[in-house]
Amino acid sequence: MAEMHQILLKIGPAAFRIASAWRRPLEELEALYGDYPALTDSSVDFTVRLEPKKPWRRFIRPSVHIGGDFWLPDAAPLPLAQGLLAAEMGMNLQMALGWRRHLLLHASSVEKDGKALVMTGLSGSGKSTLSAMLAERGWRFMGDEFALLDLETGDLVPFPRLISLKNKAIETMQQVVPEHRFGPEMKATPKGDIRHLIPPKAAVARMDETARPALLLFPRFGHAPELRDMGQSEVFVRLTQASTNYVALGESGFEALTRFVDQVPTKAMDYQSGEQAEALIESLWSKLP
Amino acid sequence: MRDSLPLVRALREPTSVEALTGSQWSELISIARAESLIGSLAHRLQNVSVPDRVRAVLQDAIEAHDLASQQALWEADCARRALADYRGKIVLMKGTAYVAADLAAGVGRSIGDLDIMVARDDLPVVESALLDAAWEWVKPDPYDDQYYREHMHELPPMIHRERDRMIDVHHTTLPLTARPTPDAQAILDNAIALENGLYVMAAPDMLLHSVAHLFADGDLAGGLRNLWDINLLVRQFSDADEEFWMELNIRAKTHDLVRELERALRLAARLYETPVYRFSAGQTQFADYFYVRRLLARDGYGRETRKLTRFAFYVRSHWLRMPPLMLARHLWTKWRKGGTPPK
Amino acid sequence: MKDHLPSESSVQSDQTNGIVTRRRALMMGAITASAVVSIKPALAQTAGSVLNCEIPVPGNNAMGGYIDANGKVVAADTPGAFPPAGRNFTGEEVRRAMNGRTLPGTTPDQSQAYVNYIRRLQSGQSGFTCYASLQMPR
Amino acid sequence: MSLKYRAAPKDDLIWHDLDSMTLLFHRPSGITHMLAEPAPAIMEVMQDASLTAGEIASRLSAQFDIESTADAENIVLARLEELSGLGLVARVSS
Repeated sequence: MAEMHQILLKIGPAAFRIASAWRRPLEELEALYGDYPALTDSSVDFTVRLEPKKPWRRFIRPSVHIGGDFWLPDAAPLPLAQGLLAAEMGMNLQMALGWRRHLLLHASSVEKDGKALVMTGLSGSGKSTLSAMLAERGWRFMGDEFALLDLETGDLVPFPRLISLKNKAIETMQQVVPEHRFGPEMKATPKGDIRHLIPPKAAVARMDETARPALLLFPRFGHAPELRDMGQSEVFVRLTQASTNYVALGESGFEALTRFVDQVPTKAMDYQSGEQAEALIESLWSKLP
Repeated sequence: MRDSLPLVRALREPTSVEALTGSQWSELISIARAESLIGSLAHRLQNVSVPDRVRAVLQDAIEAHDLASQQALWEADCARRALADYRGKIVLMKGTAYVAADLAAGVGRSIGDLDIMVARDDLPVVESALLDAAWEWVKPDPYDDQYYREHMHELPPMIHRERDRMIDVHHTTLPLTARPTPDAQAILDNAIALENGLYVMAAPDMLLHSVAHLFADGDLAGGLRNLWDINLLVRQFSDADEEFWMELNIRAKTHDLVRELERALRLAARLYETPVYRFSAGQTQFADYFYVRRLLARDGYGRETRKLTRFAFYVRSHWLRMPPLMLARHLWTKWRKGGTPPK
Repeated sequence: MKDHLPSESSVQSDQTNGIVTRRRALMMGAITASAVVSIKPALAQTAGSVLNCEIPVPGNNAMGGYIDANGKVVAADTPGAFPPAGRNFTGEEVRRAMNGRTLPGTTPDQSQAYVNYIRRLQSGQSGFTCYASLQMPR
Repeated sequence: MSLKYRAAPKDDLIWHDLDSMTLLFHRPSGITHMLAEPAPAIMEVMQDASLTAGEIASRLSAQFDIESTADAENIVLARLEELSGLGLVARVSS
C-alpha cells in the first residue's frame, strides 16, 4: 500500500489524525491550525483518510476520496486543489457520525459574559457568517459548524474549527480581517467558492471554556428584518433535524434536547445585512435575564 | 502497522494494550472500527488501564452498542408482532440471537439487519404478513428478485417504511446453490424458545451457522468479527455443557459442515487461542495460511490491504455458492447488465 | 419525519394554565388524521451539509438496467426506456433537475425519467443518503 | 367480543409536554414520538388496564369535554391501531 502522511489536530474536545496520500492538504492544515494547542499524547478520537479512489488517481488528475473511521456512501471525490476542504469535510463527518459525548447541533455559536448565542438554520441562512462577524465585534467565537451541548449540564462546549466562508461571505470578512488569517481560496467547489478563516486568538486560547446557552436564533438571510416567536414543537422538531446524533444518543439526547427547548428562549430572525442582524441580536441580548 | 494483528492481540490478551503508545492506540481504534469489533474490544478492555482519551472512545463504543442491541431486540419484537398470527417458529439469527439469548457473543457486538429464519414452505405467508406491516422490498431489479427466490437462502431484503430497518427472512443457513447443504428442518426442530415466543438455534446449530456464515456466505469480509463470535460461542457452550463437543460433531455431519467447522476452529485457535483441544480440528493445512493472511488484511489507518488476496477470496465466494455452469450463466447475465452479483 | 407533520393550528391541545376550574376540552380530530409523528435520524442533514454527494443512475444493485419513464429499472434495451446515465449526478444537479432544469447531458424526457428513478430511491440503495439530503427544506 | 388494548409499560415511556404537542420517548425502541390530541389523553386514561375502544371512549368522556362531530369510539379505535403499529399500545389477546 502507498505511504500516507499524517498530522494530528485537537479542536475543542476532539482529537483527529488526518492521514493523506498527498502532502499538500496537510501542509495547508498545518499552516492554518498552527496556533492551536498540540495534543498531549498522540491518541485520537478519529482518523480521517484522504486518498485516491484508484491508485493512479494519486498522480493523474488527482482526486481526493474522503474516508476514515466513519464514512457515508455516495461521497463524491474532490480535486486535489480542494484537499483542504476534503479534510475539513472528513473531520465534520467523523463528528457528525461518531461523536457521542455531547448533543451535536448544526449551529454556530458565540459567547459574551459566559452566555452563549446559538444560531441554527439551513445552509444559506448565514449562521456561519454571522458568527464570524460577531467574533470580530466583541463576542468570543465558539464554532461555526457544530454546537456541542453537554449531556449533563446543558452547557455549550466550544468547537472552534476553521471558519468556512462561502461565496459573498469571503469578501465581507476580507473587509474586517487581515489577509494572514485566511486560507487558500478554493473556487467552484461543490459548495461554491470557499475560503477558510482562522478564528480570533481568544477563541482558540479559550477553547476548553464552556458557556451557558442563553438565546437560540433561526436566522434567515434576505428578508426584511423581523423577529418572530416560534412554537416549542416546531423548535424541537427542527433541532432534531439539525442534530446529527440526536437519535443515536437515545434517552440522554432526549433529556438534553427537551431541557434545551424548555430553557433557551428562541426566535426566528430575518435580516438583509450584518448590521441589521447585529442590531436585532443586541436588542434581544439586552433583554435577557 | 501492516496488518490487523494488533486488534487480534488486544482481544486475545487485554493487558497487552498497556504497552501501547498513543499512535499505536489510534491505529488499534481505526482497525477495530473498520472490522466492526470496537464494541467487543471496548468490553474486553474495561478493566485494563488505558489513556483518558482512549477510555472515552471505548466508553462511546459501549454506549453505542448498548443502544444498538436494545434496538435490535425491539426490531425483533416488531417482527414478532407483525407475525403474531403465524404459527410456525420464528428463529432469530446472528447478532440479534446472541443478544436475545444473553450470550457473551452478543456483548458489544455490532448488529445491522434483523435476520430471522422460518420454514421454507411458510415463506409466502411470512412475506405477505411483513408487507402488510409496512415492510417493503429494497431492490427494484426483477432479475435480482428472481435470483433470490430461486437460488438464495433468504427472501430479497425488505426494509421497514417508517423505521428504516432491514429484515432478512431466511429459510436455511446457506444459499441453495452452495455445496454444503445444512438441514434446515433439523435446525427448526431443535430451536429453543425464548420467553417472548421467538426462538434461537440450539447451541451446536448456532455455532455451525456462524461457521457457515464465516466461510460460505461471503468473501471473508468481516471475518475477524465472525471468528470472534465463533471463539466466544465455543468457549461459552463448551464450558456450560460437557456434551457440547459430541453434539457438535454429530450436528456438523447433519449439516454437511465438518470441514468448515474444522477450519474455523483451527483459525479461531490460532488467532484467538480458542480452546478446541477436546475436538479434533485436524492438522494445520497450508491453505490456513491464506485464510489468516486474508483475515488480517488491514493496515493501521483502517485501510483494506492485500488486494490480490481479497480478490481471490471474492471469486472463491461465488465459486462456492454456485455450481460452475450456473456461475457462468449468472456472471453472463450480470455482465450484460454491467454489474456485480447480489451479495 | 413523515411528510404530513400536522401544522400547529390543526392540533391544539388545551392545557389551561393555573388552576383548572373546568374539565379540559379534548380535540378528537378526524379518524383519518394521523396523531403521531416519529422523529427519524437526521441522516439527510449529515450527508447534505457535511459531505458533497452524488447519485448513480441506476445504482450498483441494478447496474446496466434501463430506466423507464416512471423511473423503474427495466431490462436493457426495453423500448421507450433510457440507457444508464453513464455518469453520476451530484446532489446539486439533481436538486436543480427537481426544480425543472434538465440533468446535464440528458434530454428533457430522459432527465425526467432519471429524476423519477431518484425519487423512488429507498434507504440502502446507492444514492439514497444523497437524495435524502435534498429532501431537507432549504 | 371486541379487541382490548393495553398501553406500553409506564417505565418504558418518558413524557414531555411542549406547547402544542406531547413528546413521548419510548425506551425499548429509542424512538421519540410526537403526539397530538387525542393520543396522549388515550394513553393517559388507559393506565395499566386492558380496555376496549368503547371503554376508553367512556373514560375519556368522563374526564374531558369531548369536542368531536364523529363517533368518538371509532376515532379512539383508529388512534389505538395507529399507536399499536408503533408498539406504544399492544393488542391484548383474550
